[in-house]
Amino acid sequence: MSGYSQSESLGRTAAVESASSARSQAASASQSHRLRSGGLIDRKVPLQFTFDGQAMTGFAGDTLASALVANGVKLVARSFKYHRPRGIITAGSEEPSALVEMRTGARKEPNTRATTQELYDGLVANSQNRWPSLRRDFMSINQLAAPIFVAGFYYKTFMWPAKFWEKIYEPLIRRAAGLGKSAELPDPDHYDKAWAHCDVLVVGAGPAGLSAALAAGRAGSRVILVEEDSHVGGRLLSDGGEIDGMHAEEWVRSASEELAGLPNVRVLTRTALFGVYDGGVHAALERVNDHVPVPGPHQVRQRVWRIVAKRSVVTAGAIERPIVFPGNDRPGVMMASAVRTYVNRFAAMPGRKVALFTNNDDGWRTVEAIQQAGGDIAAVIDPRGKVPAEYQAVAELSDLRVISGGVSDVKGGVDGVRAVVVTDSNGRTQQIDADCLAVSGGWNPNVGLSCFHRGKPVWREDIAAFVPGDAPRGMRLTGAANGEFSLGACLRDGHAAGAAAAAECGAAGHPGEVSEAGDEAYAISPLWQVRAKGKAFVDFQHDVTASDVTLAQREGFESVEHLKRYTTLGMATDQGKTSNITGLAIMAAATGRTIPETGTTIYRPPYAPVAIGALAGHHRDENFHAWRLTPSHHWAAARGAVFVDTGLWKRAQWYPQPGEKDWLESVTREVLAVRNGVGFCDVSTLGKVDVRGADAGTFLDRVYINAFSALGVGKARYGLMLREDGIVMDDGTTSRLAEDHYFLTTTTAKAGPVMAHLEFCRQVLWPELDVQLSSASDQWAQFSIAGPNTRKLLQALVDPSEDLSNEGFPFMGAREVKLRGGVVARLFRISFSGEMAFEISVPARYGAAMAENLMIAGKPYGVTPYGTEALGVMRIEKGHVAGPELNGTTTADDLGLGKMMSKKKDFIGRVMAGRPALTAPDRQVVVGIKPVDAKRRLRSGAHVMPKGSIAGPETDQGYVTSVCYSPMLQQWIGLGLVERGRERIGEIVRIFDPLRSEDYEAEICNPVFYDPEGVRQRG
Amino acid sequence: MKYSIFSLAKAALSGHKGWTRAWRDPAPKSHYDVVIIGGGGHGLATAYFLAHEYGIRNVAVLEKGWIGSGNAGRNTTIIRSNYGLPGNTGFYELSMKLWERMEQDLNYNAMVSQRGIINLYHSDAQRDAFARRGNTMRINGIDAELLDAVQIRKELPFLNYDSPRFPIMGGLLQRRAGTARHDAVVWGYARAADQRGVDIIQNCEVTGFVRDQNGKVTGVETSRGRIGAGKVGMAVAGNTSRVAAMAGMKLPIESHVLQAFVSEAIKPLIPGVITFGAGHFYISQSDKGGLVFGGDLDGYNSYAQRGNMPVIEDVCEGGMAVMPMIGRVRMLRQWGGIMDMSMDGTPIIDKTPIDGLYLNAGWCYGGFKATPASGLVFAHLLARDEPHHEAARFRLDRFRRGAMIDEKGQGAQPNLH
Amino acid sequence: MRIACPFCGERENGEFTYLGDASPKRPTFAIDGGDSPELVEDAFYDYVYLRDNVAGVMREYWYHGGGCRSWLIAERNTVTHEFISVKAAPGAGAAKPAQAGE
Amino acid sequence: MADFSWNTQTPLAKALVPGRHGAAGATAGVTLTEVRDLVLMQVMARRGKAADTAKAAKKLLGAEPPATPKAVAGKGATLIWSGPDQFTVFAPRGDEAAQLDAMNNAFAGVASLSDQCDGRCLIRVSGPRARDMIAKFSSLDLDDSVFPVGTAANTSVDHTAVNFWRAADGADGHPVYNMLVFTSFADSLWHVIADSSMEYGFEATSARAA
Ligand SMILES: Cc1cc2nc3c(=O)[nH]c(=O)nc-3n(C[C@H](O)[C@H](O)[C@H](O)COP(=O)(O)OP(=O)(O)OC[C@H]3O[C@@H](n4cnc5c(N)ncnc54)[C@H](O)[C@@H]3O)c2cc1C
Ligand SMILES: NC(=O)c1ccc[n+]([C@@H]2O[C@H](COP(=O)([O-])OP(=O)(O)OC[C@H]3O[C@@H](n4cnc5c(N)ncnc54)[C@H](O)[C@@H]3O)[C@@H](O)[C@H]2O)c1
Ligand SMILES: Cc1cc2nc3c(=O)[nH]c(=O)nc-3n(C[C@H](O)[C@H](O)[C@H](O)COP(=O)(O)O)c2cc1C
Ligand SMILES: [Zn+2]
Repeated sequence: MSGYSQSESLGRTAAVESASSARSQAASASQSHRLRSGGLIDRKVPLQFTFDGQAMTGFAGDTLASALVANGVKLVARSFKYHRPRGIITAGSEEPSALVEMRTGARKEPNTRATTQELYDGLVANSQNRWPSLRRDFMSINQLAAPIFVAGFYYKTFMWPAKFWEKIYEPLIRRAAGLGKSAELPDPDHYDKAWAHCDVLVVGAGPAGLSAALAAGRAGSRVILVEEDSHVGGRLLSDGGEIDGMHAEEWVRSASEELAGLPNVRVLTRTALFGVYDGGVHAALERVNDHVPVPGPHQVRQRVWRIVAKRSVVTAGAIERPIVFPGNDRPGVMMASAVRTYVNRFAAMPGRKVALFTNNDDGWRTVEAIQQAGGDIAAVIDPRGKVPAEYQAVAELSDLRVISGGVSDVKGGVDGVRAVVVTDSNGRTQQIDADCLAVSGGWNPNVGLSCFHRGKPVWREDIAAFVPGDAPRGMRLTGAANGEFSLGACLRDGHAAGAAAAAECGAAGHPGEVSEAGDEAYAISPLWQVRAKGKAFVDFQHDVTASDVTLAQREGFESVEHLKRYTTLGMATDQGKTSNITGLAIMAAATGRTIPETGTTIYRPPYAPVAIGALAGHHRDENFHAWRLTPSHHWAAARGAVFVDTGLWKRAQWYPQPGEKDWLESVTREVLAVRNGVGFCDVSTLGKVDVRGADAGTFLDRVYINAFSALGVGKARYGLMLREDGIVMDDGTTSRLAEDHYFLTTTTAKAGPVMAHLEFCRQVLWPELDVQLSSASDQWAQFSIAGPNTRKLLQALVDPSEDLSNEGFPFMGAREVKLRGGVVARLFRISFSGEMAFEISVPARYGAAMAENLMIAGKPYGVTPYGTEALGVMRIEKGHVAGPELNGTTTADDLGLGKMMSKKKDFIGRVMAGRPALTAPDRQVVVGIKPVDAKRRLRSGAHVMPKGSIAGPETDQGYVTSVCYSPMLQQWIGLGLVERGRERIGEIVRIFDPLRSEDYEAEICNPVFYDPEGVRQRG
Repeated sequence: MKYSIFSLAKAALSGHKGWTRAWRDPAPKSHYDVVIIGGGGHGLATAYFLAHEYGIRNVAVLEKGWIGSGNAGRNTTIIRSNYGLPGNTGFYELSMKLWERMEQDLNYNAMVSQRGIINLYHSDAQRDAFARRGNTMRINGIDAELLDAVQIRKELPFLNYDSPRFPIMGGLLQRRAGTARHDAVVWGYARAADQRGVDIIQNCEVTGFVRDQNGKVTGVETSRGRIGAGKVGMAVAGNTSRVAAMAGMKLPIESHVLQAFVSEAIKPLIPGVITFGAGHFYISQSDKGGLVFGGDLDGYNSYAQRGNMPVIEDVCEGGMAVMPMIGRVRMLRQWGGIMDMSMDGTPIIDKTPIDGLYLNAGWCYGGFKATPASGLVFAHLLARDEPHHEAARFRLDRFRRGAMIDEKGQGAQPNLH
Repeated sequence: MRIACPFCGERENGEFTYLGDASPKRPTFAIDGGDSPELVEDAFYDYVYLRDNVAGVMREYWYHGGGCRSWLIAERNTVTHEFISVKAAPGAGAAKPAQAGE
Repeated sequence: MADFSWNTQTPLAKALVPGRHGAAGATAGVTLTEVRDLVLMQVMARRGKAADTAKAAKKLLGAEPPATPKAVAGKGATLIWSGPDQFTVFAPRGDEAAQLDAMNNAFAGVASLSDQCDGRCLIRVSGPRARDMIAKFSSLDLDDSVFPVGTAANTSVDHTAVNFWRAADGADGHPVYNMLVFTSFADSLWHVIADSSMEYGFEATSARAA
């Protein structure tokens, strides 16, 4: 339970430190709407915070929303489109309206729900999407244009003149759209990701979840219980009740104590499950340190959990739904269950005179809650007419004003609700003074998680709501999430589900007794909308009104998905948790289809929005990807080498010397040092594969286009591999170290893919062959030593017994040699540079020493370490192809290596390489290119066309693939892929490079610019 | 009814009661000259061009769900013509030109927004590859600029230039590229095609083909009955192999899932489209304010329209590497669509070996930008029985001939394209 | 997604790389004489390019490169992503294959 | 003639800074130890020679190689499963050449050997929070019921292959895990492990293989 316990304690200490007794006095003063007693807040720990710069106080245990309520704040936000004044509507993560900008500077965070943000001392929050101030928002003039700004209006206009879109219309729309501002500095906080494994994952710690976790835990299975809230208990924290004869709060406490005592159970609070993926992988976000000003030292802000669970029990509860009527968005109109949460859990009074509008029994709980808190119920409006049996007594006792009808308007402004206009069943309207309107349109089971594998929820008439349909494998839904709304049922079903899930995972223990509670009735007669004049909102955040829905219907956007996309219903940060069902119900009414026929839109992860930083975890900056270092890396670094990231490798690019003005000067020096003396380069990044077994030769014959079984022991050979589609895959030299042992090398870039390919050939294509493969890439530190003095240098390094003469060690020879000091090395006489050269490998531990010893042995000959740039220059001077030529579209013949293709055997790619278009005479093939004007700089990516031709698709004949400044030819040269190139040696062509505004002439030449006869490497 | 600020104002007076359906909801007729399978962008655009450009109006578009319910309704809306190989270059530029006049042609605001695309490069090799591509574009009369790090900084000051790993060296910029409001493209073509007589038939799934004794396709079986057709055009994207199988055809196509992501709406942050060359990440910002971003395919064959965590994490890691300021912005929604990945990453628009059956497929993750041109050239093929000159290379037999158009050089490995 | 490697047990799919349909078999042919180049090319074209691409259960190659380096043949439902079975390729490990190529 | 010294360098030469790092506290939550001077040999049975290979192993090392992902102790060596019909022999380095020759001879003709003495770097992770720490970068389930002492796994960390096995619990009663990582990745993976350990506080050391 690492993350959790850590952050918990940290949270408290942070809070405690801030509790200075002086403040405690002041504290309660500002909290005009705070109840004297009760609630799960710690009055001993007052917390200072500011909203829009105004200083206020709350208590430990508050959310930002409950603190605002306690401070009598009603207006907290402006809506997306019309900039209507908005307040707090819910008390959970489904909140559509009360979004604020949290924190400042690099930690600024837009669109945070005030209802889920825990209060901490020094918290700074600001309202968003308003100018200049929340009370006086200039953009609220949009309301005047409201008649035009209906759903989809922008598709019908802003078309003329076309040019105006990017310049005028769009910038206006973009500036108006969006809610908060994001930080524009790198996020300074850290994040990480972790894995967890369990038998049973329980999602949500209300009564159902707690009893499920208890049952599964007692039975002995490995359980993880995740709870989005800072505390376990769910609705029990708000609605109380009696369980096993104890008060609900006590029961929650004893339940969590029992869970804490079970070693096989892990409870993660502040942790929301946001995704359900394949194979039982669940994703959750733990808000480790969002309840403190900044994470402590070595602490992360948030952590993403991937929880691998065999079974899951989703007890995520239900979400109360609003009713659509004019003015239903005024600050002070609140869900009835939220009113109870603020009153009971936070001891904060949303209003002194509360009107209640409900179409179901559950809403009536609010009456008691308000009355017990000492507030008045202005009236209860219930379209069903009569008082539910359970509440008869209460109603009479407090001679409650009960009206059979519906709310048809709400009076008020930026300061919130002033009065509620009610139209009763016989059409008479009356106005009722109230400063808060509690609304309950019934409950929607929280089915989202059950639909993430594209299962569709099913309609249940009796509760007028969708319940989970076919859920992902291994997932059970119970409690309110499954439409079980009585406390007793939630406890029973939770227990049963927990026990069953545990049993399926093989847990043998006893799940213990079921906790008992009453089964209060839940009667509802659906009411979606009160039809009356005025804007009646369905989606509060996106300002989607009932008339937008019917307009969409008129225009043919009848599918719920069209409705969503045309009106943006349910596309806000709350994903329509409080609006989707209502919206589709109104669409159903408009089309005359039933609600189930109309159906729901697709539910997608995340369940609640997740910070991108959390999903990235620690993978940013230098930790973006892993890196690989060569054995001589630190040695090179000490000599001031400049490194370049090639794939994951960090390679020495060149070694600048004091006084050198640029890289070109350094690289040129390195090349000349090699060509005239001797130099060395760490080439350990090459992929190296030990190919062993009786059939190793046959195996290589089939993967390479040329033959290897005939290669003598102690010999090396250049090999080319094709993909099965006939295109070149990779190249490298492979040596035969023993009858049944080849040492194969690949390019740096392709080491991984080639290894996978070879294993595929071994295990899938030719399982009959006796071949074993193992990567030796990291075992060896490999250096290329090149230049006329190479042999002299090596002679000094190897044991005197070793003969390195042309006879004793001919070109393309390969064998083990003993070095002075006893180290055994592998020596290969191969040359990439075209010079007399060797490649030598020693065990990686000697890499640094080898570099040092090469310096010592080569001192008399001015030995020079060189980097990848010089390596590149020399390979281009020699016309050796590399990455830019092996670009995944070239054939062996394009590269001038067609003759290597054996006719005597089948090999990977042989057949497909013969297709007409791959053997056509007009293909682009590798040639050398040198500018006619020797002072000209040639650039890769420039195109080649006939001299004097006009640039166009027809004249485009190829391009320059690789270039370098050749110190030997003392001019820029390059390789290119040019149509019919080999037939055009000597031709002058046009080099066209419009991107860099260059246009000049060059000669097509033999790609081998330097020592074409190859005498030097044999030397 | 013509759309304009005036018609809007007028409608406002009557509380917008006056608006009529954007497209009709006709019952299928027994026979059409041309039946298009698939009510995505391509199918609807094809119908529009058949009616508008080639005078063939007795056309039906059959959509198994609601129009735009496939990838047209799921894509990250990038439009561009920055391709490097013959065949692609001209075709995508034709498309770009059609985008530039679409809204006026259709009398529908599809929010075509040419805010530019920048492909960042982080190594000399990448720069050279972009230089080659950019020059190809310029040679074909397409706008392209190669920017260095200093110039990029001017355009995008907020990127992570000091990255110790893959520092930004520059980028390839196409200013005319940008985004468009994907759903609106579907609705715009639907409305315009409908106005020209095309029947758009939703909730009508094609379940088989009707063939005559010579094997010629003469109609389709659907969930709403048999519908006769002079010619049948397939534009079913991720479902291509399934529909082709109904005609006994096997194609060089695999279906793969590509995920995309959108953040909560925030005030304008990102000017145009940015792609991160050293990671799998690209991003833009919708007019509504959401950051719209994505990355690689999940990598396995799929028809599930949803993906898994590894790619989600990979994409967000790329995002944080290149623009660490978005760390606190929240991902709001995540989804997947099914790509018809061809074996060389390039589309196929051609007659099939079966008489009367025509194919428009293989769009991979790049078909949204192609919508208008795809509609035009497919309509041309259906009307004239010969390929449009800008689509002459998108032939089905190119794999057999070895004439692949492989921009990425990955070969017959669809999940790598 | 989790894949049950027959050697390593159930692992995260990040450890595996995907190749695709395992049904096409690499054609064998006589180098000189025998079948006409055309026919051989047709056979290879089929093998390299054409796919059933089924919506449903598919046999496919996965490589446990981030684990035991075995090539695996899985049966997986491309609509639900559920794995039905995962077997080792005939040549994984040192076992002598029952019959070449299968 | 110049003389040459052949000092060896470990891939953690720079990354490993001995001592206490990260969160302060009485005891470090994690201890990271680079285990040096090893002999590592990858042994892959030839086609149809798995049984003979096992015999040869038994003869030379006194233990049958594990047929499933496990690590078994033999005479002065540990045999770690590293794939079907293959395993890695891990031993403290003595007379290296002799050790390697012995294996080459013992397995001649029945198995292919690949010298990995320098191809891998061994990082040992222990301490009360080792498991929580490893959970940040490894998807393995390390619960005792699933991963008891002696269990081995080839897995990947940060997209690179790692041979992982659980050694006998430490003196402090906490589990001990071994991670064999590729030499070229060692510097990078060490940073991953160290970063993951910061919140628990960790002790970094190195020791000769024993
Ligand atoms: C996440 C994601 C991001 C993307 N990003 C981009 C981007 O940025 N830029 C870009 O250019 N492209 C992008 N694409 C690709 C682009 O969306 C597609 O290539 C393009 O939409 C495909 O053409 P379409 O619109 O006709 O396909 P679809 O919209 O998929 O149309 C095919 C239609 O055929 C219907 N259909 C299928 N079978 C039947 C049947 N049997 N009977 C009747 N109807 C049937 C389907 O329901 C569907 O509506 C992206 C795709 C995805 C999934
Ligand atoms: N009588 C009625 O009409 C009615 C209707 C609804 C609920 N209720 C009452 O509400 C209670 C329902 O009990 P319950 O346990 O089913 O639900 P609950 O609402 O009590 O608990 C659900 C818990 O799940 C958490 N949660 C939701 N989504 C989550 C996610 N993605 N990740 C992590 N946590 C998540 C919530 O924070 C909450 O704590 C009962 O007491 C019932 O009587 C009554
Ligand atoms: C450019 C673009 C912008 C989007 N913006 C939002 C958004 O602001 N809010 C939202 O909920 N979804 C948004 N979506 C995602 C859609 O809701 C939906 O998930 C996507 O089109 C795929 O459809 P599906 O989820 O129904 O399969 C956006 C999608 C795209 C392509
Ligand atoms: Zn495995």
